[in-house]
Amino acid sequence: MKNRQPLSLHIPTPSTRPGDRPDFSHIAIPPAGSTRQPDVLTPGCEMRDMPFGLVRVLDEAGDAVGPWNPRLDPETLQRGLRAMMLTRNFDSRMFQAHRQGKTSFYMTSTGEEALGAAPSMVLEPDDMCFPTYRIVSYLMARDYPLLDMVNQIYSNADDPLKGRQLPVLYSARKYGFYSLSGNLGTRFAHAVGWAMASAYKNDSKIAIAYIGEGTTAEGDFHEALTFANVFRAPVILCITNNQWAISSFQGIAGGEATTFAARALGYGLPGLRVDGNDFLAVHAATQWAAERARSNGGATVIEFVTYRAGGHSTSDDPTRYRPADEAAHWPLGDPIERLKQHLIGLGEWSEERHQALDAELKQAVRTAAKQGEAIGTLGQSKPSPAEMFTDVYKTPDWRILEQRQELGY
Amino acid sequence: MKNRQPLSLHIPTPSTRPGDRPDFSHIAIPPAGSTRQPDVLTPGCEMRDMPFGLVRVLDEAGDAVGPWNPRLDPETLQRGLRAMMLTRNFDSRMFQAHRQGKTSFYMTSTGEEALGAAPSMVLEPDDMCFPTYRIVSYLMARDYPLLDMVNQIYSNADDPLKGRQLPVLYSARKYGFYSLSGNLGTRFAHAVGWAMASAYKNDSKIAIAYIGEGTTAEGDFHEALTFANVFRAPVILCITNNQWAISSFQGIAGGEATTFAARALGYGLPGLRVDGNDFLAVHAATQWAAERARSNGGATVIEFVTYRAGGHSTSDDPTRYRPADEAAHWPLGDPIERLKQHLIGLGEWSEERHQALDAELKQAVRTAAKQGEAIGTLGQSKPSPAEMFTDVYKTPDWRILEQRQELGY
Amino acid sequence: MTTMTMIRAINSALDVMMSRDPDVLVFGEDVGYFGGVFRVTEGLAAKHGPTRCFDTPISEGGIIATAIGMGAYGLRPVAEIQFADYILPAYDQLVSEAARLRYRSGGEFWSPITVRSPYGGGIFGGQTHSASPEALFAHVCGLKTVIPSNPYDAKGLLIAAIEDDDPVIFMEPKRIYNGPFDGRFEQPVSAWARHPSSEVPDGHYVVPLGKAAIVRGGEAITVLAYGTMVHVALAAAAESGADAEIIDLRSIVPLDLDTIVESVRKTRRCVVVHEASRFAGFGAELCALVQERCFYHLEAPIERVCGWDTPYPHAFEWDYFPGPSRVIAAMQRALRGL
Amino acid sequence: MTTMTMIRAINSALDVMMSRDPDVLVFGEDVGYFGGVFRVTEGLAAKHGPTRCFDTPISEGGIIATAIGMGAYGLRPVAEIQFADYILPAYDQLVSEAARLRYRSGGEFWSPITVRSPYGGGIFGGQTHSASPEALFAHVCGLKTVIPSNPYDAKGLLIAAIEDDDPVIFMEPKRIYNGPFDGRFEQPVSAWARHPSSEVPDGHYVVPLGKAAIVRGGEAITVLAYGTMVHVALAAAAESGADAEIIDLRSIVPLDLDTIVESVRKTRRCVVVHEASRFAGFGAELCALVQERCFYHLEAPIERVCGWDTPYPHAFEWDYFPGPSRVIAAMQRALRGL
Ligand SMILES: Cc1ncc(C[n+]2csc(CCOP(=O)(O)OP(=O)(O)O)c2C)c(N)n1
Ligand SMILES: Cc1ncc(C[n+]2csc(CCOP(=O)(O)OP(=O)(O)O)c2C)c(N)n1
Ligand SMILES: [Mg+2]
Ligand SMILES: [Mg+2]
Repeated sequence: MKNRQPLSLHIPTPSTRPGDRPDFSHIAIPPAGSTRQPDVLTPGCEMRDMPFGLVRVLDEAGDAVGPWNPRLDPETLQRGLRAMMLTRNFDSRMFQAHRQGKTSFYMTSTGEEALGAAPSMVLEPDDMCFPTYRIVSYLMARDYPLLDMVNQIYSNADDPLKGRQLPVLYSARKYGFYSLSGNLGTRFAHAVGWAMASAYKNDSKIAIAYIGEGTTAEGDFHEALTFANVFRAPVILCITNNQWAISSFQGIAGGEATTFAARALGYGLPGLRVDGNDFLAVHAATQWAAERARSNGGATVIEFVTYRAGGHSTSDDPTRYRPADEAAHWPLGDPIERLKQHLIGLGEWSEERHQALDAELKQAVRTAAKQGEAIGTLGQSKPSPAEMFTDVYKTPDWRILEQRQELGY
Repeated sequence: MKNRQPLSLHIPTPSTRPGDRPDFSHIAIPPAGSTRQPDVLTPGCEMRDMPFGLVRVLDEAGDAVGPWNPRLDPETLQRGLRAMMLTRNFDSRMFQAHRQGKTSFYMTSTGEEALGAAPSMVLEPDDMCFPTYRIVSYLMARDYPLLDMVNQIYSNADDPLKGRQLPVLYSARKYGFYSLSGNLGTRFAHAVGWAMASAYKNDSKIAIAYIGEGTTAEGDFHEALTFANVFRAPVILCITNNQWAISSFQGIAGGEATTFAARALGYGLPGLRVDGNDFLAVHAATQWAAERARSNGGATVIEFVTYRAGGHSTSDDPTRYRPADEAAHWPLGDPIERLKQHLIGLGEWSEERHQALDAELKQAVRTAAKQGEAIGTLGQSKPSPAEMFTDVYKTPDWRILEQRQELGY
Repeated sequence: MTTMTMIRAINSALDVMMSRDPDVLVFGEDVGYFGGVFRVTEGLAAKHGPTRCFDTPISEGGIIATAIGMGAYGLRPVAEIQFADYILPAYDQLVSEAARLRYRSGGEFWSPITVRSPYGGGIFGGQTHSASPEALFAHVCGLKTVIPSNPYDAKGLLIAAIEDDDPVIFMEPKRIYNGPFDGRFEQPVSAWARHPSSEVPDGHYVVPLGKAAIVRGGEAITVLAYGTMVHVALAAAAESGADAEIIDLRSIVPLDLDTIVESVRKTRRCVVVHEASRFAGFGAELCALVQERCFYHLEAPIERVCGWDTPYPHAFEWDYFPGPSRVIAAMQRALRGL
Repeated sequence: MTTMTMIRAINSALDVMMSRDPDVLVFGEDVGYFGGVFRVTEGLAAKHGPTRCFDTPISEGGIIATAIGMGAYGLRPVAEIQFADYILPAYDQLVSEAARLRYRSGGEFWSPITVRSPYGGGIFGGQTHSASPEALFAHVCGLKTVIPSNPYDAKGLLIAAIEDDDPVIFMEPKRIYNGPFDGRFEQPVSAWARHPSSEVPDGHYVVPLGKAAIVRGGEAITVLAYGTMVHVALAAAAESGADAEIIDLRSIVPLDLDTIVESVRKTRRCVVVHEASRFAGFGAELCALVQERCFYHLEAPIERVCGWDTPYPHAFEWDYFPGPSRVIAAMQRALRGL
């Protein structure tokens, strides 16, 4: 072919790097209340605009506005606030504990506390959450014992997971919280299978699953959406778009060309794009998707637009790849601060009550941490090494019995 | 939760089964010429309607109409017709050869001959096609030697693939045709990598890849689209929606809720839905996508709507799972017949010339088949078993040398 | 009792379990209305209903992942992967999820799934329809791997697998689906009806996982085999007249080491046979264990007869397939020593 | 010559190859601007430009698939998988595509790709950051698998891998990235600077694939090891005073069988050591080969010291990790015989 022009390889690059002024102008943020709310049983093909809106309830003044306002009572809002504040307090204590050498690893969810807290309050005790490592607020909203968490993080003698898992990779069946793993994405379609099972049994339970925007690039994501579509599984599939995947910005995951909520369109599923730092919006969107699922309407994809305010994990230093003050410029603010202001605006909260609650939670976390430390931190205490050999199979075979004996347990 | 209604599991079911009257009313077919043609460099977000149209050029009367008319000269059309007719003749001969025990396996592409033929004429010799097993018309349009094909199908002493591959899993580098494999979907992202390499080198070559609608459910499909989007790879990603994947209809692959072209939307890519039995439409759509790719505009997804008129393979009996006469009711007709009528309408073809060409091609196929048979059919002739041990690595290690010796070669 | 082929026997196991337990369901590519490309699930959808036996998208990863989710819910899913070659897109799900769920959750969740898949060569399937990937499963703690060699075992082992609360890979030697095949490809095909183990009870019974079968007693040499290769080993023993004890492992995890060790300590010689390619294949583990446990009894090196360390090539089916003559040669080497 | 850690040495290999050959490019998760979670690719994007070292989506299957496509085009891509635990989503691409492309296309296409990945335990990474999956690659004909144990080898082997026209899995023992570790976790960490093989040429050189290194000569027993376990074996020999010959395999495919056989025929005893779990691990193949080739020389069963047949559990790092005391015990058993 004559005169073909040379091609060039496009490498997505974030708008800013360390030293630059933070810039979030690429994120489309329509005003609160401006995105429509379709009926929950609207066919997918009539909601193709939804991935390009942004479900927001709290406006700049802190008032709840628009069709998605879930009209929650103050007590519910206060419970949500509490769960988010507990999460943040716990994170900060455990982050410190890692810095003090008490464990090998920790991950915070600072700025993303609404994403687990609100759905946890929407879903029923017998529903199942298939979380990521940043959805601990789901457990916090259900009063999972802090001490059990601390023991898991310290892998000590009382660790409910028997010393087998990295910190924060919880499992809490009784709280409707599925076993976490370090492999990204692999549980996303488990949620679909679990939901299919509920439908198969003509039960009424539904599932909610989370995946990071970075992880949507895995084949697992596509498999989950494919099965959810084909078998109309009663499941809520949430993408937590916190702008970063360790050091790579959301453009590397495909966010330059369209929204992550738009992934839903290829499967004929509804795709909601939601302000993830707006507790009310998160609650309302989850409620909508839950109702759709419970009415046999099948799956919903939700993109929560949020920001990972901290480092990826205790192993990470985000100032190496993004402006140090980027978090402060995040246009959707802080979910705790916004819900607090809303409650104050309603006359149902005050700075004083806020501070009192914060102190109470700090104390609760402190107590649990101390109790956990008394049992032992990583290396100081651990379950019996015999636990290394149990639960590989329901009943161990000769290999496991011999090896356990060889180790002397 | 009180009064939750029981869920039920949805299992997609085709509208008809053996014994039923064929029914294709679920397939939306707008009139020829009614789907718009955007400029090739239109941003993806301005083409979100395209997956729900249907690019068609040939109308019911056989005339070329509308914005997608590629205005090909008669000679080009005749070459396309020839490639399709050659494919059909070859398929029918080789299908017979299998029934006569001359080989272990064969797959026809009856009804889908336009999908390889037209793109093969659009793409340049140094571009690369990453085919499926049903895209042999791509080679036919490039005059790949029929005898080499026959030898491959018979795995005989002259098999260019040295007896290693199942019939029809060709590789033809010199013809811009990448190595096939029996594993579905695994090469789709190879095309993306190949195209990225061209862009990386500032070359001007582009790639085209094919995948069956059934295979779009594999994670590989998603990975390919993700990388194609993120790195704006100069590649054309074609979904051949022939309604069936062995015995399962396109609803099992996700076709109930939306079109396969709509998968593009989640990646911000253009998604064209094209009448796959209309040679002119296939040509025009491929041309459009090729120009976009060559202009550094990145990837295009194309769904070719077509119908698998034959069985899945020689191992299959489609009358077990679909009405025996379904093919005859396929609303988009036969690609050869339609192009023939168009050429006749143009005054550039006739029944007589058609029959003469058909006889000529039949003879060419017959000659090649006979030549191949003279070399030997499966089991009667094969390359030296020494070939079993070469090409595992560029240079064999002791294992391979020892084993070859053990076998006596 | 009914005379059954492997296919009928496996179908019967599924039917029996679906009838007994509403939590058992069957899915995979083409398994629903059509009944599977090898007809193993024929009639199940019609009998038990479309939600109990259904087609899935072509997505092995999705099939296994959803099966794991169903298992966590409390079902006992039986997933078919159309060919063992195509398990690999689901390999991460099997290794990182199914195999570890019980362990990592401290026993809160587990994965009572069964993954059925036709495997092995002998059918001119070329390199993508002939795989024997058992070593890839055996190395993964948390998985069990079962390989029957006849209709009776196939049904009893499959029922045991479905009832098992751990994930089981159930590999079906497709070459012997419709009749025993001993590697003598020039000879007329024989039918299961003439084989004693084609007499299969119609109802529920179990062949326990982890119990090998001594399919031929002998004193001079032990041959370890599974799947199709059990028949090849029997043919090799018959043809050569060697006084071989042939052990059908039936499951490679759990492995019936006692039966193996007892036999080799008696015969003092051992040949290991499998279709999979040799290097780092499961035969290596058998060699390692036998030399470890029977070192002072062994009189000759343990021999391995396996597929070559190449892909499985279409035209060379019988050059690749480890048939009786290669087993005989190995037995002779082992009997000779040195 | 510069004193380098493993990380520096691997970085240097990439830098040298990117400088010499414009067709070499490097990509993977977080490898671009950030320089990789272990800092192995630090500075490469800045020096060679953003299209030559870049971040990819989190999609191991996509990373390897696109690498294969690039390789078919004519490039020499070097892909990083962030942890060896996460290679499995790409396992099908490696087995069904990279390993077979040359073979199935009759030599028309091939896959000159290198896949780098940190592997192994010893860093409290728990079950999803400690994997040693080498056996899964060794069983796949068409792949090569390389595992360096020190900076000098790491650079020379990686250059050889990149220049190789076949797909190479390059497994980097992450526990020794920054200093040699011999399993004595109670002792202070030592630095590469004090190790002779941290003297690394700045430019291009090659350590050929398929040549083992005898890292310690000895007469009484042969120890076969690779990666971190080379250092553990050395510590075990030093601590026990055993007259052990320690062989660092360096690549397990191709395997330097001659060096192994020669050594075992001399010492008559053998211990195989690896971090991966034992059952059907690569150690089994080593046992099988050694008993096959050295049967009449062996005076005791070949011993295996490996990870247990369980996932790698966080709290039990040192109960799981096969440290020097377990190697010593195995050497003693092998030296004693019976
Ligand atoms: C399969 C797999 N690949 C890679 C990793 C390494 N890894 C851990 S977290 C992470 C980034 C995840 O980003 P994202 O999905 O956006 O989630 P986030 O951390 O932002 O919540 C990576 C690459 C992994 N754990 N698993
Ligand atoms: C990974 C993988 N899974 C399953 C199969 C078995 N198989 C071969 S063809 C086929 C159907 C493919 O359907 P589709 O993608 O629609 O392509 P078509 O045959 O219709 O052109 C299946 C399931 C395979 N070859 N590879
Ligand atoms: Mg993220
Ligand atoms: Mg199809």
